[in-house]
Amino acid sequence: MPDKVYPDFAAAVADIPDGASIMLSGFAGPGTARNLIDALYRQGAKGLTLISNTPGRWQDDRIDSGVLVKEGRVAKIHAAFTASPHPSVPSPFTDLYEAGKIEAELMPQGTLAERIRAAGAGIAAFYTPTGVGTEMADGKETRVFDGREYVLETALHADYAFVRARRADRMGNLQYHRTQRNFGPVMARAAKVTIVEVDEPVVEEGAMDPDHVHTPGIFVDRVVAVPPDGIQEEPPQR
Amino acid sequence: MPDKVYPDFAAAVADIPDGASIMLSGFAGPGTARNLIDALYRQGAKGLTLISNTPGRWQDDRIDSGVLVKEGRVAKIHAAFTASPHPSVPSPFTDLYEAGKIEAELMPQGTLAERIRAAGAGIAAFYTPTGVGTEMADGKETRVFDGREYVLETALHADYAFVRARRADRMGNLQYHRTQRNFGPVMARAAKVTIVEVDEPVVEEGAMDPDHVHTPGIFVDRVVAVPPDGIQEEPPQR
Amino acid sequence: MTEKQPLDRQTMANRLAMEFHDGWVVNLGIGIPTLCSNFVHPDRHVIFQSENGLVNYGPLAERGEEDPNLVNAGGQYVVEMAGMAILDHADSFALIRAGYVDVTVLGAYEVAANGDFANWKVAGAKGGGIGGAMDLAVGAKNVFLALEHTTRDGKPRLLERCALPVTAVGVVKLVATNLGLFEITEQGFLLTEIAPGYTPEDVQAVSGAQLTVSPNLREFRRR
Amino acid sequence: MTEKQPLDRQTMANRLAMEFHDGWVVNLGIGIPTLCSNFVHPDRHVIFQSENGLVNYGPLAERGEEDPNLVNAGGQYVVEMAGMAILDHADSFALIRAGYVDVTVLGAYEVAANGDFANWKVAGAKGGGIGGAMDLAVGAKNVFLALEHTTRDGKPRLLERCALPVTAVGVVKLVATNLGLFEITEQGFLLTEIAPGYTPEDVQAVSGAQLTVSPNLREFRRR
Repeated sequence: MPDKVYPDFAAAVADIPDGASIMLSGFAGPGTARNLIDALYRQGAKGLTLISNTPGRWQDDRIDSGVLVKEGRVAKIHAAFTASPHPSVPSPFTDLYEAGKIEAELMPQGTLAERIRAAGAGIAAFYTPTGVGTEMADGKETRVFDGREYVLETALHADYAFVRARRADRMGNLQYHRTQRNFGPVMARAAKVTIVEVDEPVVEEGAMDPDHVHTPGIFVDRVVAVPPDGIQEEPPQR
Repeated sequence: MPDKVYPDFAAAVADIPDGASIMLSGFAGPGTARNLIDALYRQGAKGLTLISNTPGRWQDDRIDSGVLVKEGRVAKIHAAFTASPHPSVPSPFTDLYEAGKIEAELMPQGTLAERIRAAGAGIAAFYTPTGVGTEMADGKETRVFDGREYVLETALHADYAFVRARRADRMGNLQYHRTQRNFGPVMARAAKVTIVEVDEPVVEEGAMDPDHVHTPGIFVDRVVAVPPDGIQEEPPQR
Repeated sequence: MTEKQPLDRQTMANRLAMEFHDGWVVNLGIGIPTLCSNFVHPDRHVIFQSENGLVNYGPLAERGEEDPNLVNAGGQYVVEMAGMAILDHADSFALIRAGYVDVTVLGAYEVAANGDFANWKVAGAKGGGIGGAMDLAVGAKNVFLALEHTTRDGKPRLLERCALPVTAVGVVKLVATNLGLFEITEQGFLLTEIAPGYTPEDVQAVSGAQLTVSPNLREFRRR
Repeated sequence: MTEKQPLDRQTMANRLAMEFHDGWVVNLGIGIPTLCSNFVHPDRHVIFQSENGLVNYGPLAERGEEDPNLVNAGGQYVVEMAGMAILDHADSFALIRAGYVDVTVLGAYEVAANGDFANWKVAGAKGGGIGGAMDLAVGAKNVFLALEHTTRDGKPRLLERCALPVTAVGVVKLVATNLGLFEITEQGFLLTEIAPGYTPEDVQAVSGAQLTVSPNLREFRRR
């Protein structure tokens, strides 16, 4: 069996080419694979397509997708936000977007999650009630089922997924802690290559109760344990 | 908060009317809510629509959906089998079906699971590759996405779901044991009223790790603990 | 004559929270809606749900007791509640679209007499922030809004039709502003409760839609 | 001249199992395919997946060590394997449709030169048993079949076109029967290995489709 445990983040992202599409898990912090994003930043890939809840915020002391956006390494983003949810939250994306230097597809968050889920479920497209009668349905096929209108949305695939979890075993089985889970399980299934950073040292097979594996290892290709001096989940701001 | 814990199976199924549609979890034994099926058999409801993997087998010593089928209490069934998977497995359904005394909709098992999942996900319909070019696609809309053909399938709803789990708390949070899980999580979300029988005595809220709840209690309406003299999961045949 | 007393944000949130039934599953948006969780009804218990996969979570975490991996949809640290459960994002929005949320309370830029509302894009902007609002708006059994009655420069937010791109069509049932409480009916906005010192004419003067005044109009309830 | 020795079921299963690559996710149907799990390759490890939500399960349970809630898709009691995981039915078929199964080995009533096969409905029956076969057939990266070369009354099962309702269209890559091993190519059935004592003419005589004989035809491999 191929060994899924990689020695460091650089090795885990080394082969990602220019123009790759990458799903980034994370919601308001938890679940964001900051170490992998940081490694990709150092690796240099550009012309990327990102699929994530937001285009990231980036402050000097925190790494997230914004660091790639700010450096002009992102060609397109698919997200539930193309403006900051709060004026107080800085986004390097906004200026580039207004200037036409980055493409974006905005969609409802549930549609984003379901499109990713569809890709990892072999479903080509689905009819959702979300967005009917809004700009989000412009140019899309709508259809009435049982008297209610729905809009057709298609699966959203990617070359890579970056996920953060609490724990992994050597086969890539994953457990998440609390709201760290968010997009992890669906992105791991939707991407061709899933790369995971985990809070804790990798454990042996058999260390997890099979009933409590959130993401089976067959969806996971590479695992790196975050070392003590790695980037830990953002602590509460005081 | 309404109390979800019911004293016995009869009380939990008392209000099910003639003509109700009922999803029955269970695959090859595990997950089958045998005590609830038995209680419904005694309760007398008829003209039922069942949604389950098979139309049941029924042997004198084991209770499953076959007991309802055999008594002529089922008008229609939606299933992945309308013939026994094995000639050696008796099915009271077959004679009635051949005689035109019961209706059936046969479909691939993954389509069955996904249609139930769609109902519990607010999705009206989806395009699946399964069944394209077969009788299963007869009369259905097909469509090509990215060069591959898919068939349109719609959500499958029900009035009730009968589910068996290992453990429940007073809010209806559920944990399943191994392959007992099967259709439980998706049926609990797809039915208007979900009724669950559990192997163990009901525990207090807080007894389960939130990361390891398989079905959140908001999908569960009624819970009954299987007493020591209740019907236990089928033991291995010797 | 009573002095005009516009309602503060917590009072607006409390009023909407009074409408929550026992056992309801409640989803609160960012801003004023979040304050609904501060209202504790003596004999009703509700279940808070957050679209990032949290079911039955507790109040905001006290300083020092935060779990860095336990946040609500607003990114605020919350504490666990006995009986809490976690879902992934797809399952969480499945829950929302399938109608398991009894009420969502959202903020808005505009709300219209036909039940439309707008909360994701400001005038002239290229981008927007939809987040979970469109899913909640079509999925929740009840959509309540909490918003200031006018913009900072005094323009009305209660309108005959939304000028901004809408979040959902015809879904809003109840609106609390700093000037009153409004049901949305077949006839449009029905003013049922009003801030102290205000007359219906005062409220109509800063509204962009025709208001109907309830025959049972009363002062804004605080408990 | 060697006596004709048709292959037994375990030999057929073993031959297909020899094609499994290291690390492959393998799904085995009921009947002959289940026997593939008895073949242990010295330097390859595969992961068995079962459509009722089992990932990486172990061998059949010995008498007395069965868990009543741990069965494979054939309803057989199996044992746990270190690294096992459980999925619900929707997630399990999501896995299958999305292409995470590297190979499924299935039984069949008929297989055709164009890669179609039929395994869910017998002639004249009103009902059928599809189970997970249609999902596996379109979802797995490789579809292998194991079947007797003819019916009990001697009719061929390898055909130009299926007579029975098909399970999937054009998906079969490799077929093991009691008389040989067949690749399905653009030209139809390619006989690559043959049971001891049989000639290609013998096999052709009981086949309902034109066979192509591989220039490298050899005796059926047993290891």
